[in-house]
Amino acid sequence: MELKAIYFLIPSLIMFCCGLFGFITRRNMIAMLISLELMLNAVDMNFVIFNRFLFPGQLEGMFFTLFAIAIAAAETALAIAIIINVFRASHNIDVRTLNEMKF
Amino acid sequence: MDSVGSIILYTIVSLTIVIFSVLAVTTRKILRAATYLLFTLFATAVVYFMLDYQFLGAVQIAVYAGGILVLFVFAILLTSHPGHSSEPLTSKRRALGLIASVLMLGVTGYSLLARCNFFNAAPEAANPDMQQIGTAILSTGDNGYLLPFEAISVLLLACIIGGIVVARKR
Amino acid sequence: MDYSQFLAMKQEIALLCVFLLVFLYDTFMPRESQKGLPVFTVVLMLLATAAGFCSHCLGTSCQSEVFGGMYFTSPVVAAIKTILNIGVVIVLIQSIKWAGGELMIMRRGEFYELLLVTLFGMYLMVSARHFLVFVIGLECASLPLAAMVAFDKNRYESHEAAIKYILTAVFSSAVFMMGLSFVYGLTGSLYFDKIYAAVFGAESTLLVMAVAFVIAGIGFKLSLVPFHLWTADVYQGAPTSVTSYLSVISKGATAFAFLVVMAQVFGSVYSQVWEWMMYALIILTITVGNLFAIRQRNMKRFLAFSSISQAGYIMLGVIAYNALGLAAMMFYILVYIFSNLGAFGVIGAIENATGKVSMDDYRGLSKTNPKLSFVMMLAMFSLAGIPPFAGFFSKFFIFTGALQGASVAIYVLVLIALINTIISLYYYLLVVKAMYISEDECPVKNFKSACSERIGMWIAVAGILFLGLVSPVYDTLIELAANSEIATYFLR
Amino acid sequence: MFENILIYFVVIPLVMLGLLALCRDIKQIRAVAVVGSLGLIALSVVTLVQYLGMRAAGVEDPMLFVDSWTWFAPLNIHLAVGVDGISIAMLLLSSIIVFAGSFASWTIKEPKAFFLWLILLSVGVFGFFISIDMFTMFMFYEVALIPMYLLIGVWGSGNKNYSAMKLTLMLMGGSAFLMMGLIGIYYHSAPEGGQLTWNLLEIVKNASIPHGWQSFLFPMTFVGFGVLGAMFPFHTWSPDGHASAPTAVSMLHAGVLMKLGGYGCFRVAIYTMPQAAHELSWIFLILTGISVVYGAFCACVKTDLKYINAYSSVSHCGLVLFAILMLNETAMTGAIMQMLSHGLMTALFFALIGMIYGRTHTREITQMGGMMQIMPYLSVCYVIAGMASLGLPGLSGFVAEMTIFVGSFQAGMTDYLAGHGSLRLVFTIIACCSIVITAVYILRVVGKLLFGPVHDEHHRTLTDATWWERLSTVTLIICVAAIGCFPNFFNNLINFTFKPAIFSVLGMN
Amino acid sequence: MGITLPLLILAIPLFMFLLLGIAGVKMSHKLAGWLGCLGMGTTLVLAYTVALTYYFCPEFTAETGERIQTIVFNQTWLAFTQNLVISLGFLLDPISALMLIVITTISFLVHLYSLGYMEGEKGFQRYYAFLSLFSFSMLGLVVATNIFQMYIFWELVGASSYLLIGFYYTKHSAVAASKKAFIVTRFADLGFLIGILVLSYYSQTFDFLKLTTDSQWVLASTQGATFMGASVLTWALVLIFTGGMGKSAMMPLHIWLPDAMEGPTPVSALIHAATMVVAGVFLVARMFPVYLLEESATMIVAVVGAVTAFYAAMVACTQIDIKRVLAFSTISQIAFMMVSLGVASNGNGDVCHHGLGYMASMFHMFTHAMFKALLFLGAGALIHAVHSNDYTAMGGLSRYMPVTRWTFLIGCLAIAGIPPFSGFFSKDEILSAAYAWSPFMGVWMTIVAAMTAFYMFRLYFLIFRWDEPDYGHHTPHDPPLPMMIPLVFLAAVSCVAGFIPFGHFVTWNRMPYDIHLDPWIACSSVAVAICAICLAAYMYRTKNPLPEKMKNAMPVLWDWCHHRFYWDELYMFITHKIIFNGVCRPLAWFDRHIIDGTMDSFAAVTNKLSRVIAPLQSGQVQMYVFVYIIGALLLGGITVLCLI
Repeated sequence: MELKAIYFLIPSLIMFCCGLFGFITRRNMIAMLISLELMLNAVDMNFVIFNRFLFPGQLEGMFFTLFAIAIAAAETALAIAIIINVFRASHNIDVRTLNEMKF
Repeated sequence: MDSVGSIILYTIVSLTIVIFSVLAVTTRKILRAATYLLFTLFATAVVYFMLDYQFLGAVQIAVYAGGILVLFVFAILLTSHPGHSSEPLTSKRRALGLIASVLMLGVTGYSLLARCNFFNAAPEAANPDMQQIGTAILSTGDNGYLLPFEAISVLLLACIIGGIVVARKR
Repeated sequence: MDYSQFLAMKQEIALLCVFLLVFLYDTFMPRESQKGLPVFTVVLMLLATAAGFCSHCLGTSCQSEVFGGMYFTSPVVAAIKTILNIGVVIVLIQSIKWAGGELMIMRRGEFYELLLVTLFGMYLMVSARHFLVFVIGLECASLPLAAMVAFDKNRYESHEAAIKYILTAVFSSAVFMMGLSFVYGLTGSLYFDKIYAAVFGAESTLLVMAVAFVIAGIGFKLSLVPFHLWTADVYQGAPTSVTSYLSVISKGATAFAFLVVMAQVFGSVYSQVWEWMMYALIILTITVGNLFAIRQRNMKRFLAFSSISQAGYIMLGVIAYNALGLAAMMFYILVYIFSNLGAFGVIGAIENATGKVSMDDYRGLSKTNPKLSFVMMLAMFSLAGIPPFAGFFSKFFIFTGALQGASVAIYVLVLIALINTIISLYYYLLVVKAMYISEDECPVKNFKSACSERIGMWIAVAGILFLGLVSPVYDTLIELAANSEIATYFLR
Repeated sequence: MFENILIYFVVIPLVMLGLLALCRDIKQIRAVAVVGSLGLIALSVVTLVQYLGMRAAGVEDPMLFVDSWTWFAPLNIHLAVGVDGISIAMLLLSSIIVFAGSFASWTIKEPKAFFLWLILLSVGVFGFFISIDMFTMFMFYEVALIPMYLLIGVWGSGNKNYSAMKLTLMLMGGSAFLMMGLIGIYYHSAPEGGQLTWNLLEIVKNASIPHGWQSFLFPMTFVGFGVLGAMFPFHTWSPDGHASAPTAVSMLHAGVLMKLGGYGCFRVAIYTMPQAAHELSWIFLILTGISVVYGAFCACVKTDLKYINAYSSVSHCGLVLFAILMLNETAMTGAIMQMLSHGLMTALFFALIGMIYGRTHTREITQMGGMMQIMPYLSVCYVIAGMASLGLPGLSGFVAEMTIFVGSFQAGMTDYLAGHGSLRLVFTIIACCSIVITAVYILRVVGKLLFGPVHDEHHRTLTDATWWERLSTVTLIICVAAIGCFPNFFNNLINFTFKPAIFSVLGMN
Repeated sequence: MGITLPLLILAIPLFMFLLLGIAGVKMSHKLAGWLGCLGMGTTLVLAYTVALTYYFCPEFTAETGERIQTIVFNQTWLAFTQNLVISLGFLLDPISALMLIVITTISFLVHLYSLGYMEGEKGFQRYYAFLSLFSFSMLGLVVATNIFQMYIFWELVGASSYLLIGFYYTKHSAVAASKKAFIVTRFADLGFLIGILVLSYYSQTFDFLKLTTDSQWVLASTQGATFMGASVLTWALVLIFTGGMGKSAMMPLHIWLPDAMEGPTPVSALIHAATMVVAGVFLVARMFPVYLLEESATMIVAVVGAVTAFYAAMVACTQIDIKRVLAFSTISQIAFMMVSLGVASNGNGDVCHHGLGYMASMFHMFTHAMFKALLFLGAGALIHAVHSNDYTAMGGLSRYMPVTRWTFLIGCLAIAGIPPFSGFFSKDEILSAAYAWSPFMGVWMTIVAAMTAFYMFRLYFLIFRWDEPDYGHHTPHDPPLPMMIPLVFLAAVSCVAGFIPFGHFVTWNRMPYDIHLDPWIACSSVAVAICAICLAAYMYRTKNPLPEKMKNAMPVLWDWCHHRFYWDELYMFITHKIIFNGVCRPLAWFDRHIIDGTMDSFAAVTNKLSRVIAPLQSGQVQMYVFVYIIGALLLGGITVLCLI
């Protein structure tokens, strides 16, 4: 048996979908952020897998992942800063209470 | 033909990814979610190693597991009491989440499966060495990544400034 | 390693210089002279704009491709950057009063730094010819904005807006990158031209999904329906200066970048894959934006929905898929910058003076503050596309561009868009009605707005009045567009 | 640019706008308004004289004073002006009504803003009539629409918010179709490979709009303009709008603005797309034919003076479009005459209604009566306006209607005898019936409002017209009578246009 | 003939109208009145000059003896097409000259009479202005050179009639009557207009001379053209005749005339007895050669005339209001003229009995104008004296008002057809023509003539004999001199007019023609007239219960006659119940609720939609994301499905 691209793609896709599920269902903003990390991670994996299996001669996918990890880190940092900010303001990080503005 | 070892490793890793992803988004305890995320990230790193991207795997562990996750843990500890579990999900919200993720899984999974060249095995290729990576990152020519490298520095700087200004008390 | 390639990025470098100078000023100038920072920034930015503009006039901004084709600049790209610069200058001028306030004392410098970085990100977006650069540009243009949205520390809405923004933005970029990974998997490259070559004939389910995700990712920033839901909340919650920046500059840059991506990356599968997607999105965007706008009372929220529907009109320039459409789109962006900034200028002035942002508070404004209401009315008329204001011309041109296609579908699309202008006129007139027709016992008191605000408004008014009537602007744009590299993609 | 006389039709109002902005008190505002509108009248008379002179000298061009200045070169948009007899007639009409309107709003509150908007409105109107470039035409058309909103909203009465909004939105709805039609025409304005153009004369010369496109674009443009021409079923803005508008605005709107619709239908829709006009006119004939009688019937039971007059306008303007669609020289001449005639008399009506309303503060005819005893001058004027409206010979309505009926009947009979169906004929006869219905509602109003005993004793103390009101009404009455007494002058003025221009297009004569 | 005099004939009244209309308010009553009389007097002189010159100057007579139709001037007024041109002109021929005389005479007398009758009325100047306007319009009508000019003045006389009927505009009844008159005639004019349109489409001309001299040739294109079973020419002529029916108050369209008596009595004399109401007759006479072409059209004219004559006579027998009696009598007499015109054609495109009917009709028009004006003016004097229109307020007046009584009696004798008064001669010719056409028609018209004599003398006796009501201290007396002169003058004319050799002046082919009385017809008609007068004398000379008994004997007939066969009620029903409540109101409702409702509903639907989709913007960021991802997936998924 050979390991094929799809064998890796599917778990990665599942990871993405789990992230999606978590993002929609979790109330805790940090949990949502965790879900987001899952999604980003899945994307990173995709790039690497494609690079490895389909286009082994170059490194574009890998580099994209490299930069994406950095971006993810930056995003997370900023998001956590904002969450903490919100927590300071309302002592609550339940996302569902954030509905002052609607309609 | 891959070795049995790599197949076993693949099985373990993919199971880990799937199981801990699911756990990370379904557990009620937020700290546990972070831990499960850590496992998933580790498993991802293992995948990178398996695919011969050792540098990337290292970065994954260093940045994600070492950096981001610590940030998470700090944030969790800052914002919630340990052991505090979030309220159970309403079934409506859960249904929405399921709909979205199943739809996503179905549509994209179908698209992936429909593409036959994804059933290729990994061809033999040289393991990119550090020098290659380093050169590429600082090169300006074709497949050179100097511009993104410089640009992301600006981005990171901005995020630092942004983070500071947001988190600062006044 | 040819570092001289950086020299091709004149405008980016100019911008980064401004950024650095502001940074240095903010960090090292003594506290008492900190008050001068806003003006300092405005002056620098003006200089940068002028430099960019002059280099265009002198013809030095020729077409060049550097970093192995990752970065690309040409007169038309320089032009859109200049347009963005002009908008930023106005935003900066209008924000002087707000940024000079006591509340901002600790964050004044950061505001400008972040703003300049986002602008840099937009520059990258419009110049990128490689998706990695594009993504970095996109993130650069959206992540610092989240911090800017959170700038009003004493307003709860500001926090709420920031969190909503950052969460959806990251989510959106995840989806976007997922799409990119599929593109990469299909074509093996992230260079635009290579994808363009590879994607032709490679139509598959996966490509469609990839395009859909890419459109969703960029559409998020453009706030196309159904990716728009963050818009209203964020616009409402953010400080007014940030909102105005978000609504015009960010939107304008993304629209242009969107066109570039669609034409230069997926142009070869235009009719097969994304033409119909765009039809659906445009119709949805215009209609839903309008429908929501009807019922808004908060001015900023109102303008958020209005800007959603305006984005739909801008997208007509994309779907036109010809040089006329491109020129019309750029002209539309330019006009939209002036019109919307006119409106935000008034909103900001009133908010700064009284803290009121509800449309109901605007009742009887024409009696107490005739000049402000006049500016607001011009802005509304321009947004609604009433001659002789610039908005009329931009709308007319964008429809003209779209109808060059002459297919039945495009006629239907334009007809729907045109019918939607009636709805939009309705809600724009609601504002005029509030100011001019409705009576109120206690209207906003007469006040004297700050000098900077007035200058900002006058610039906007000048733009609203003259951009349309004075033809060289449009003529130049259409010349640029027709000779641009994007136009060559339309013909393929 | 400024050596062309036509450009001053826009320049004068613009200068007026500037001066008005500088005005300090009501006297200056009035002075500017009166002098400016007198200037416009003088200008249109000068144009008329020069035009006739050139025609007498044998100039055969379809339009005179033609000039064109490039505006947006890439799209070939020009500021192109030119007039023929029809436009000149319209220019005369507009300047007269602006003049009368200025006097009718002599004592309006917030005069400065009011006149600013009013003059802006007239910029649009004049610009529209002098343009021969579809783009500028459309631009001026919309310029004329928007001031209506504020004029009605701020200075109006009754349910003014609703009416103003409805009017504006419906008219913008029309212009949405219109814009599409115009752009469509533009893209087919030249044969394959030729230079596309917005210029009407060139479009007509090229005659290159494919047949299939014509049958799509013609309805677009016709409906677009037809909405402003109060074509059934798009007329409902008119009663509410007129009822709520202040006097001068009603005058200008019914008197001039509604003519933009008819003029546009004629100048753009039919002028550029004759084949479609031939084939599709039946649809619009039915609609306009309905307008004619429908408006009249509705007017019969209304009790608000302005509503009555608004419905009457629907009926009369319906006749304009109806006649245009007959595609017959006589009928079209009649249509233009009807535009003139209706413009003047409806302006007179609205002026009078405004004056009466200003005194009695009611427009319900059930609450008034015997005005003849109280304000004889206004009442006599009202009777004259009514007589003009119901087509009394010697006043303008008769000439216009008769020209239309004769023309339509000729067209209808020709159709019928040629075996093309009797639609035109039948609708001509139906339209003729409107003269009776018109008489019914006019006399009803006259009888209830002016005659009979005084209904409300409080009205006895009311005064008759002031000098400015007299001036306003007398101007209009003189014009109405002038058309009624010397129709052939106008007939020739208008008619001359057709022979070279339209009818070469329509392939008639 | 130069154009100055004819032009002045038209110009002076018009000028007087404008003068009195605009400047009249500033004038004193006297000045305005005398100015009006002066103007009309001048016109009278000019008109007589022109008419007499025409009749007696040989330049207007061809060698064959035919009087030449002369167009004195003809100015293009409005050119619809090359051929269809409205001109304003002056056509001089026997009938227009005749009408010039009639109109100016009566008009002048009425001007004079009104000096007394209208003295002190509010709006005296206005009254004179309107009279001038009417005179102008009527003169313009009769001298019209083309059918459209006639239509123009036709409308103008209608309008002046409207203004004069509604002269007492503070009275509801006057306003209603004027409105009714205008609308009914307007309705008829619609027919007239369409008739003109049809005729002119085929003939390509409006011109009377072209139409009448070579009718066959001009209208050749109508040959074989039919519409709904009748020939197009019939349609055209009948429609034109409809216009005449309206103006001349023929049967279904007669209802306005009795009500028109709400106007001042001199106006009734001028407009609703002598001049305007005969315009219909004049129109048919003018178009007579064309009518000759179409048998069915003349047939209709004759039948309508005959029916109307009988109907009006019946109704006249039962009316209380003396002006109404006179009004119905007018209708009846005009119907005589119509019948006469109708029977002038033999149905084969030629005239019957040398065109006697045509001549008789014109003759009767002339004599009727004189004696009916006399009667109306007499009635005016009576009303002036007793301030009431009803005969119940009168009686035994012969004592108080001798001059009025005698002149009135002359009028009655004239209308009753007693020789040697003028009515006898003209009516006799009509009866001759009717007998020549068909004996039935002759008998029918003789019966009507008898009824005429009866109701006129019923009226006479009721006014001047019968029983004297209590006049109180205000005893009636003869009118003042300005009113007296016209009475006496008209009485004199009525006595002698019958002896004018009318056939020498006015005939259908303008050739001289000698009138000869048919003794049998003359004797029989006089005999029945005298019988009728005797009957009237028997019943009404003194107060007696006989009339009451008669009434009770035939209650239904009396009721129907008294209520004018309920025509007004029928019209009321049609206009108010059917048109107003059945058409206008539903239409107005439809407009407000359906059409406008649709427009409003667009707005409402938009609003509703906006409310419906509002929950989309729930404020929940997770919902936003959900919508986002579903949107993206659908976008891709649907495209995929479409591609497959």
